[in-house]
Amino acid sequence: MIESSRSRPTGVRRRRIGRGRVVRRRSLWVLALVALTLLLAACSNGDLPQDTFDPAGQPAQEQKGILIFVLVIAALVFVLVEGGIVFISLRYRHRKGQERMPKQIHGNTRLEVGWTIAPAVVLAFVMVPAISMIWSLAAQPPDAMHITVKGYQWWWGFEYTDPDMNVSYAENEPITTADVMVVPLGRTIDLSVTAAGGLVSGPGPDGEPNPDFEVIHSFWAPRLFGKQDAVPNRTNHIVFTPAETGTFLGQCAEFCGLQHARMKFRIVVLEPAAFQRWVAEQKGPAVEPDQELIDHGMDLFMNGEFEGGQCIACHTIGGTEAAGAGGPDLTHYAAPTHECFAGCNFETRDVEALKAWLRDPNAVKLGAKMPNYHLNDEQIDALAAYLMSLT
Amino acid sequence: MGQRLDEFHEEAGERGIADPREAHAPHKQHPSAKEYIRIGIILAFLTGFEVWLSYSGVRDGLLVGLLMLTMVTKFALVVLWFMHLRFDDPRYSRFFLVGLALAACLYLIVLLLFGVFQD
Amino acid sequence: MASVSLPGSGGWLRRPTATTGAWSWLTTVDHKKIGIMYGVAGFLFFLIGGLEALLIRAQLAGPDGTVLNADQYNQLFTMHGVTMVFLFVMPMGAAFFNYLIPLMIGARDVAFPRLNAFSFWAFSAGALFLYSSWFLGGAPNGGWFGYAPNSTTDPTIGMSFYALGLLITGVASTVGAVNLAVTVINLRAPGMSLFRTPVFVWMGLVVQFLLIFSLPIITVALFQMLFDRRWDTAFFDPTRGGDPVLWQHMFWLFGHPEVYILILPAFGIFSEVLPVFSRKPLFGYQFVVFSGIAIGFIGFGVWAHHMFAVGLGPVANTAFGVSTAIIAVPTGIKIFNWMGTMYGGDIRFRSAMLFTVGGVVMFVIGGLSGVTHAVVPSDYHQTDTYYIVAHFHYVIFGGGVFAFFSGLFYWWPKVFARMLNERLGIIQFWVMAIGFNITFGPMHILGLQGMIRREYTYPEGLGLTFWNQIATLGSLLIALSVLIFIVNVIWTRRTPKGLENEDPWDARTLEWTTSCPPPAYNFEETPVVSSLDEFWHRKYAVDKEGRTIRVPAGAASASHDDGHGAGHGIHLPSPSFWPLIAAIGLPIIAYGALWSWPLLAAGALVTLIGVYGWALEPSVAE
Amino acid sequence: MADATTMSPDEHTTTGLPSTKLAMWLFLASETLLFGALITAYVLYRGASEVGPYPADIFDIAYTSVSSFVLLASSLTMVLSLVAAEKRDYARMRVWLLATAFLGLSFVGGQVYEFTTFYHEGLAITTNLFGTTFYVLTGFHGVHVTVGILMLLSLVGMSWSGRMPEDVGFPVEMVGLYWHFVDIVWIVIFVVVYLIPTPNPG
Ligand code: HEA
Ligand code: HEA
Ligand code: CUA
Ligand SMILES: [Cu+2]
Repeated sequence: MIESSRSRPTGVRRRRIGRGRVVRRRSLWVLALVALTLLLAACSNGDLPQDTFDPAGQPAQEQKGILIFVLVIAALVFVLVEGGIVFISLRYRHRKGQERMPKQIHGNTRLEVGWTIAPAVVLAFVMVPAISMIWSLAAQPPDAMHITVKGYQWWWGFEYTDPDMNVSYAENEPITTADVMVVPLGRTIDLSVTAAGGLVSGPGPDGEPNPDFEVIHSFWAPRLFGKQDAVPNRTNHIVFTPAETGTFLGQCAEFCGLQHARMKFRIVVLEPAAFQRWVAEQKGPAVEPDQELIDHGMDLFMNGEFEGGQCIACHTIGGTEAAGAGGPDLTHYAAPTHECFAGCNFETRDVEALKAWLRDPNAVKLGAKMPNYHLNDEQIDALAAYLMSLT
Repeated sequence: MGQRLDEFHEEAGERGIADPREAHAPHKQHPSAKEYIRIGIILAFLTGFEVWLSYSGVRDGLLVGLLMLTMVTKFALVVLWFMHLRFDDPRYSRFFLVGLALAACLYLIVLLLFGVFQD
Repeated sequence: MASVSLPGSGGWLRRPTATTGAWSWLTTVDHKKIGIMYGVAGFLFFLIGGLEALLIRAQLAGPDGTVLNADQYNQLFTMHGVTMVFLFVMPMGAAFFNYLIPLMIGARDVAFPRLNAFSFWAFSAGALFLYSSWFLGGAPNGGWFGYAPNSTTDPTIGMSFYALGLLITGVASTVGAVNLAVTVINLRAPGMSLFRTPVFVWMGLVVQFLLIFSLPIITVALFQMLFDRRWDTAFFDPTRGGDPVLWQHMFWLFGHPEVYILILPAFGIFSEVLPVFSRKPLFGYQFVVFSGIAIGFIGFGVWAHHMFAVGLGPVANTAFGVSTAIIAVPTGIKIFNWMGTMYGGDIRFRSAMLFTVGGVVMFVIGGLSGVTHAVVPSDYHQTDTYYIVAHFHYVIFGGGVFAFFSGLFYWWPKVFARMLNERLGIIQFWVMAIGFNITFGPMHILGLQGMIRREYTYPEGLGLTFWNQIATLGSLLIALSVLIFIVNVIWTRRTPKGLENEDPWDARTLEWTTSCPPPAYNFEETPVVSSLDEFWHRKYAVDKEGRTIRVPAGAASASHDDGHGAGHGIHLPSPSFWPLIAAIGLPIIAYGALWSWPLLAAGALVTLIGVYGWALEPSVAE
Repeated sequence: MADATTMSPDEHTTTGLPSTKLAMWLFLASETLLFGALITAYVLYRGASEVGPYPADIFDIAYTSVSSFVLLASSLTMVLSLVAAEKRDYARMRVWLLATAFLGLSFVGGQVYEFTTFYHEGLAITTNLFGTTFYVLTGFHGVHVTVGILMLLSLVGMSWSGRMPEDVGFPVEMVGLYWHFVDIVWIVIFVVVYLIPTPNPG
């Protein structure tokens, strides 16, 4: 290698800066400037509610750290390798009118050994912290709070399975919410992520397989934790500790059919005291109707037989006869923390959105599993009123 | 530098599968009918032993071990004699073995990942 | 099987003889014609897959896009991935291998010429079958990775087309792989030891072995998917105890070797173009070869890095994270040797070289992001986001597609006896390089900002709009660059055929010792090879002072022939239409599997007739 | 099914190995991974069926043992036909080839009978994981045997009509390789599927 560079005719080294060079240099500057502007634009982009670079707790914080660590190393390799290629390209490019035959070099074993070992060392350096973090992330602390996360096509359900989180109106029933998971600040939480459906637990009571069917989803709240897949009949764990109060966005990351894009959820982190109040509210049954319209809505909900079926076939409303499974639990549908519904695509406070949903779920969310019951305006108003009363 | 590399190539060419001498090496003889029949009898015997084993009521672990042993033996006998790998050019065996080894390794790992052998 | 002495063996079994016209293409068994057909088919599917990509980008150009609905989007991104992987890059690789391998090793054709024709027709049949789904109930919509049970239970027929279509192209690839592997092993010219074959041939050999060993795995998986869908078996059905994770293992057991099947042809092209345009031999030839083999082997042991978030447990994630990291080492060896090749060279940046150097630069970016996925804890965030989309477009497009364009510019004069326009080529390169980076560079950022893959829309509030717009803009630039290439091809077709110099690049390998285009029989006389870079050594020698000097003309071109009047007495396989017939039966079987048993039987009969005609036809035309 | 020019082992190749034989071995190596995958699915789901019938309920080991002997015997007749072919004793070669095809047919017939019996005892391909993996694995094997029978009969037909190439031993050897491969797959299936007992769940 060294020989070959020495053997280059000496004249080549002196560079004449011709027109082509200037143009090239200028265009490089322009490119760099454009890149810079774009980057600045990216930073001033403002709100990025799913930014992995803006963690709000563990392990997102730690994961950001290791990502930056490996990115820095990658950047170093990048600069070395790409810089080398660009340098060689410029330095040894053919120049007009200078015929020369490069020295025919076939290889150099010492170099080969070098550039086999060097990357291996770099990689070992990267993988050691990576492996240790694989194990630390897999650890399940004994004192954590437990929530089971279930993926449905296309929304998320949450069950608070710790014994002190059972509801008051039924035995051994956990607090169950949909679309929004509420957790206390600073508490370590152990999520059991799975898909709804599948075999309940081995063969059913009479050996019958569970007809419930569900596909694979993946649970991810970028500012709080990385993803784990929600696989039927399997349970994965995510252990996380929120470090900020507020609302954090997340969404299903594994392709799961038509509305994969809109299978979202929110995590509301409350101060511990506020969380305790929330728990107390959630333990209670649904509120009783106190207006005629609401009462009518409840009646429709419980007894209405529509084209296509009944509400209670799929929905549960705690403390009432509605105990369906497969659809979201609506007991505290209108609670302040239940910010959004139907895969968090609609704001709960937006009653018009609820009405549009009731009119034809498929029109606002193509493929939604809830059928169109062909409700009339009067029925829709009553049902909406009832649901909005379920604080 | 370049010199030595060329030598390397020469050597690789000669030892490698382009060896001209090997190309005209005489075909090793396939076994005779008698030998085939002998192998056939051993195979039949082993199969009989397998069936007997499965009725014999030996302990599960032992049963599986012995069955695996006879299975592999039968497999080897057919491949080596009936398919002539024992008599043919070793390169055929190499290709086949790569496939076999790959299959064994990959699928064993898959089964391990599912925890099939955990009990 | 051959007929020795069958009286009147003509009749309906007589072999076709046409050498020009459409019929000659339909019945050809010439590896060069088949290679060209693979190339044309692959490029057409590149345009179609690109069009699908443009629709994807149009939909994502802004929040709440309304160009497509969810259903259309899912079909489009699935077909985009399937098309690009199975109907563009794979046949394009096959095109280069088919055309070049026999020429590079000094053979007259591949080992089984009719089988080669069958591969191509089966591929075409499978591709058309897949695309017919658009008109017969909807295209596949479960992603190119087809995760069960979503794919096995989707009520539309699309994923059945996916399973059957890929089974057919899989048959084509398996057969073609065996054929090419045997060709490399068995049909080399005298003196052409394996270690004198160009690296392109080596990479070809490794690819064929990867195909031979990985395709059976996806074949079984596709059958299982098909059976689950059509005959209600329980392989991936969780309600009956089936485990959908089995599909994932099977798919990625194939899928990861598959991505090296996609990239190794590119590595081969890089390794041919770099020495020629640097006027230096490839640096560390045997290290480049061995690292290619190593990549092939290690590539079988990393599949679960696509499944880090599935919950295989820390042991598995550690093991596969490490094996994934290891694969960067042999790849790095290649990159460094390419740099070593350029170092001290006399580098001529013709279009072919630009695309190669650009391709290496882009590939390294993709490779480095690949290594960041191997860091499992951070992959928990990256997986299934646009960060991954950025990764694999950098490796496949940046590495693979750039390499193909490089190869097209490099070998175009060999194949068509015309030079592609250099100026247009250079413009195309820069437009494509810039467009490519504007398209896929921002996707790294989008992924880290929380944009998931395979979503047909995103709301305003996520702050993803800006970079998506940039990416869409970039995709238009890529389209422009592809158009420039098409213009170049059309332009070139209007220039007169024939080259002033049949060795326009001062090349090093055997395919340039014959005329452009090569005669049907490739070489007038079977070349005798005495070194690596044979052609170079025929042209250049080292004088006493160790300088490389040109051997007097005549010696170098001794083996050239004009392709006219020569070649008498060379026995070439005759054309045959049976491979085409055997291939036509396959999609009929597949339609039958979808709809009717009699149709299936009819298709099987057609294939059987094709096979028997094939076996019984005389070995030469009368 | 290969090209005429390569059906002869005498043809000159770089390695001196006939291309067709090399191709056949590469193909068989590939098939190893194919059957490996099918067997893996069976093993993975051993004992995972949610409802019966389970293997122990319906397997008839004695019956299948006979089938296994039949297939094993067919391998022997196959090599005997090769011996005859290499000695250019065409009549004897055809007899052994026909014997092989007949044994193969008996095996497939036995399998069809076995499938129908199982089906009547309540095991459909959709019933449970056992049915699914069992039928698909053994079905694939059965299809391979059937293709092999077709090839054997074609050999006999070609020999009768005088369409065999000069070196008759070679095509017989090629078909034989395929046939023995199908046999070794059965050797594995017989042990893994039939003989190693699967505990009934519950
Ligand atoms: C051409 C195809 C191709 C190639 C060559 C690669 C190459 C690599 N890929 Fe990629 N990959 C894909 C195509 C490809 N990939 C596709 C299509 C997917 C997505 C599939 C889907 O989900 O749809 C994917 C997904 C994918 C994942 C899964 C991500 C996820 O879904 O979570 C991972 C994880 O580890 C990964 C890793 C790698 C690695 C480590 C390499 C390595 O081989 C790269 C090695 C190269 C280098 C590292 C650069 C050069 C080396 C040096 C300059 C030496 C010095 C370097 C160091 C010291 C680091 N890839
Ligand atoms: C070889 C592989 C390959 C190639 C070359 C490309 C090329 C491109 N891909 Fe590719 N892509 C994949 C393989 C590839 N892709 C795979 C495997 C997936 C994953 C799928 C899945 O998740 O299942 C994917 C997914 C994917 C996505 C993510 C979709 C999603 O997750 O929702 C996106 C989004 O932007 C995208 C964009 C593009 C673009 C803009 C190009 C461009 O570079 C295309 C450039 C080409 C053109 C622009 C063609 C030019 C056309 C004309 C000039 C006109 C045509 C004229 C006629 C037809 C007459 N691709
Ligand atoms: Cu659920 Cu995507
Ligand atoms: Cu991979």
